[in-house]
Amino acid sequence: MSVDLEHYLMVGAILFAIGLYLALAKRNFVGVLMGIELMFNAANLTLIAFSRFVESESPIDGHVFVVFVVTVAAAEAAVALAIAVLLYRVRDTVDVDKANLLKW
Amino acid sequence: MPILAKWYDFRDLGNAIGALQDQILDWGAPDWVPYVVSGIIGVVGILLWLLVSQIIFIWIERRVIGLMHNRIGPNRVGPMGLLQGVADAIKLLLKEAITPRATDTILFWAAPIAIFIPAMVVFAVIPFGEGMVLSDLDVGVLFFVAIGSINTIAVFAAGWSSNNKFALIGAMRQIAMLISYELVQVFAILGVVIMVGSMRMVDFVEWQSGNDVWMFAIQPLALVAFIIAGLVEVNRSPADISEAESELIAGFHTEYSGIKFGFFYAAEYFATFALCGVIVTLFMGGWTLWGLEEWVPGFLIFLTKLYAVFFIFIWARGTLPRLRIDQLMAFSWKFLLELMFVNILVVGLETLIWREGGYDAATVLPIFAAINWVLAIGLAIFWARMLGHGTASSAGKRATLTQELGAIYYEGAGTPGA
Amino acid sequence: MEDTGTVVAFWALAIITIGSAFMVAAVRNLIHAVVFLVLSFLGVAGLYITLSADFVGVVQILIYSGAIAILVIFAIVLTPQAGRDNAETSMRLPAVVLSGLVATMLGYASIDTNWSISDRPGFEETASAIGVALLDKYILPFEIAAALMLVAMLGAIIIVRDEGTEGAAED
Amino acid sequence: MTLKSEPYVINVGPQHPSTHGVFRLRLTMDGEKIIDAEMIIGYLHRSMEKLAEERTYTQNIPFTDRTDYLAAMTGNLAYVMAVEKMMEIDVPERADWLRTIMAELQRFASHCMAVGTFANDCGTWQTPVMHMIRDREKILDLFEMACGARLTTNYMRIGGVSRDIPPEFLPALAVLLKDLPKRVKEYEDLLLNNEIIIARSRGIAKLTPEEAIAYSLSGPMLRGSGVAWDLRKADPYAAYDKVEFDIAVGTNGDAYDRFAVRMAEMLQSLRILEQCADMITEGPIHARMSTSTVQPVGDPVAPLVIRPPEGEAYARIESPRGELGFYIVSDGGIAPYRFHIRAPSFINLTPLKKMTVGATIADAVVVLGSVDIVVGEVDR
Repeated sequence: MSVDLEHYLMVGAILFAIGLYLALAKRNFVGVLMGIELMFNAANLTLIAFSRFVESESPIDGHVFVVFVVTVAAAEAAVALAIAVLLYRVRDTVDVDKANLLKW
Repeated sequence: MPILAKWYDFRDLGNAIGALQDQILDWGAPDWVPYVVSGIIGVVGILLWLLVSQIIFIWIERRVIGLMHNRIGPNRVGPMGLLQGVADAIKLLLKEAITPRATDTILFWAAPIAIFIPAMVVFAVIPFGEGMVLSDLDVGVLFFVAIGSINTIAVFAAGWSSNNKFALIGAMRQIAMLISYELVQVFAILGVVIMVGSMRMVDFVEWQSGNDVWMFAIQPLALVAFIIAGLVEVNRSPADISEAESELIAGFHTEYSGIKFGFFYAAEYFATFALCGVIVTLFMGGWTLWGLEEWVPGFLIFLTKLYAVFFIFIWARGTLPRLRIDQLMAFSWKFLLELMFVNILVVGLETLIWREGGYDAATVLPIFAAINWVLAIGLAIFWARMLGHGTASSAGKRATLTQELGAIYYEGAGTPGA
Repeated sequence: MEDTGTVVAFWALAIITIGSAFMVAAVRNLIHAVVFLVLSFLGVAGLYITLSADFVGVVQILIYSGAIAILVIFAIVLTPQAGRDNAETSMRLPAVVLSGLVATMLGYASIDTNWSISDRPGFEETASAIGVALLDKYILPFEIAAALMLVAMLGAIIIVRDEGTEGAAED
Repeated sequence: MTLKSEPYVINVGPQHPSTHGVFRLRLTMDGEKIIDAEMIIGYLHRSMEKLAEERTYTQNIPFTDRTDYLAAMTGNLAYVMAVEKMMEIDVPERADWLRTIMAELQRFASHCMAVGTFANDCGTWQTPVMHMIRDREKILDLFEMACGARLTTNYMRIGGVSRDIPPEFLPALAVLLKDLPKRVKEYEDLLLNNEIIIARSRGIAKLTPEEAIAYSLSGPMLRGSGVAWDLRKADPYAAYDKVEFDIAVGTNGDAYDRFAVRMAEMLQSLRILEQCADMITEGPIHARMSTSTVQPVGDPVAPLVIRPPEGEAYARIESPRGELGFYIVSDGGIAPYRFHIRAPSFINLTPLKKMTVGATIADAVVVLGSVDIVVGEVDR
């Protein structure tokens, strides 16, 4: 019983699906953000799986992509949480449904 | 090193394990069994060493601090109080682990375990002797920093779930301290990694024994910053702010009792041992002592150095008062980080010159050492002067003595928190 | 990858990761959700190590479960009255259906296409290779990422800063 | 639009490692900053002033040890001087010298505790306080030699002192006076120039001289704010007019200066003790009471029942914490009609709210340490 690319891709797909569900269904803005982080993780996992299994002349690129994704995800998380705090300060709630006015 | 391949040559415990592995293979076990067996032996060995040295060090620490306080220290339990550690452990085991009302029970129970695991896992990377490192990761030092950053979550879970205002303040202070000093720690290590050229812990030791020099002689600034950052991460005085007795009773583990507090107590000691281990490996030449490791087993040298560094922490705890949280933050962001940037710049230049020029180490290292020492002292004084510390207004001043009654001597010059 | 050690490790870590990711969605209290999120980050880091990507695995531990988890916790703590429940919006059912479809589509694509599997063994050590690749082949994205980090940091600080305390910054 | 975070209330409660006794400070906090501080006292209230009205004048002397249990000698002295003022008894010279020696020894011992616990609140792991307690022990041994008790001395009597010092008291005092100044110099180097203690206490809880006088502070609190006012010079009692010493004064009125003033006062106390040791005269230690004002019971030298004439008297001395005063009203009976203690700690506490609001909880602890209260005196 050996482990090969399809196993990792399946784990990545399921993780991505859970992240998508979180992003779509959660009422709390921070919950949505957790979903986005999960989706980033799923993408990273598939990148590393490809760089490990698939034929390519410079397999290390997968790792470099993941490093870039991690840094950008960190920056994005910081800005998103700043928005969450600002939203809370202005509208006293972080409920995604209630923030439907474009200008208040 | 002439390894006598016999299993009883204890200068390097690796021999015994190697002999055991061959023995298991002879018994016809599948190929992964010796691997797992040696792993288990390594883990059990480290765990035993940790528990024994923690129990001994409870006694040593309280004795040394007792001597600093001009009193005797524990001498009731066992001969000369030697069983004090055992007595503490038994007390913590027997005490009831109270769960206060309205706490978040899942997190409350998970926090002590979550803080204990990183303190243990870090030892997988620390090289005790010649072949004695549990897993020789290629990113050893980075692994140490990454595991260090995990216990932030555990501290928050402990402070948040114990439903106690003091615990919450303690947890928040701890998170703020950990984040800002993690940066300083990473940059301090970066300086050393640049000069050695690799992140494997074993490479550090080989580099230092190869060039017959200890890293702290070449990069004193990195050592000082790493020790300070380590003190903050391990939460020992003068930076034990998150569990400051005089302010927050016991910080994030106020509500814990019994074996749960035992976990916190043990985790703090293990983290300090790990920190001392990394300091010895990175800056003080690991298990080598200029050739002494040929005769004396490597891990004994390593352990004596580790305990010596631990003594420095005890000494600091006995003498230094505690900083306020904002002063500690200011010290990291306004002082240490800048020094680290300059340190990396200088070390980078030096390594570049050394690599491109192709000089051999014997000529070039003393020059680097001289430059770095002058830089360290000069920069520290200059930067402190710039931040307004060294000036006269902040120096200690005796009260003025006077004879005439009712005179007013008020100048109101003292600036807050200079 | 047929030696039993990595297979056992893979299945254990896969179950931990997917289980804790599922718990993030299912659990009621937001703080528990964050703790499970951290658990799934650690699971993914373990999966990287089974794929012999040790540098990226350690970076994942350091950045995701060390820094981003703290960011999420601070967001939750800084929004106290917003209710800590992990409730779903009314769009719960369509979200389940959509993510189920996405999962099956990705799963089918990954099983059906024949990836040109190369029989290359795992990397021995990746840290220096990544370093070299970062600085000669991907030097431009590296600089852009640095600039982006700076901009994001400044943006986050300026957004959150209280308008009223411009002058009070240095008290 | 400031960050919406509601303030929360913290009880630096009766049981807390750094409240120097059962004193409760209810802080309303906004994050780490304190926005409101409220002192709740009374946990150690033993209603001494009411009890004293049912006891004779001599029976009240042990009460005065237990109000300020860190400075029992000065408590006795103040009460006894008040009654003597009412009965116009003048105390023989040797008793005056003994009273001065005991008061100054008590000041040194009390300041040892004050400075030690202040350093403790700044976070040192009990190291300085242990050293200072060792020195305080030497002084308590002297007290034990003189009056048999270490803490609640009960040494003074109305009209003099209860018993004379044994012959080996003065040589022991001489030995002490040789090595204590070296110790205090060592503490000054260790603590006064310690950067972290300076950082923790410089510029914290500043009080201008006008505020200090307005709050009617006294002792190291007042002198810390730069006002050179010391009762031992302003209203000399016992033998203070025969010795010369300096008043220690701070310049910034912050926690650091009060701490520095106490350190300097310890040196001045040693200086006074040296002068007392070689200027003490022989002679009686108790005034002869005229039988007219005294019930002829027992030994006329130290009568048990004293019946002062009708009237009132207020006597004040410079206790280690400030101006300790006793106001006694007599209706001619054998027990005081009214027995009031002006406790310096109680009054020095009043500006605590002004000092802690705006600071952090770590500062509040340091400020409480610099005020140096004794809860027994605050609650009486």
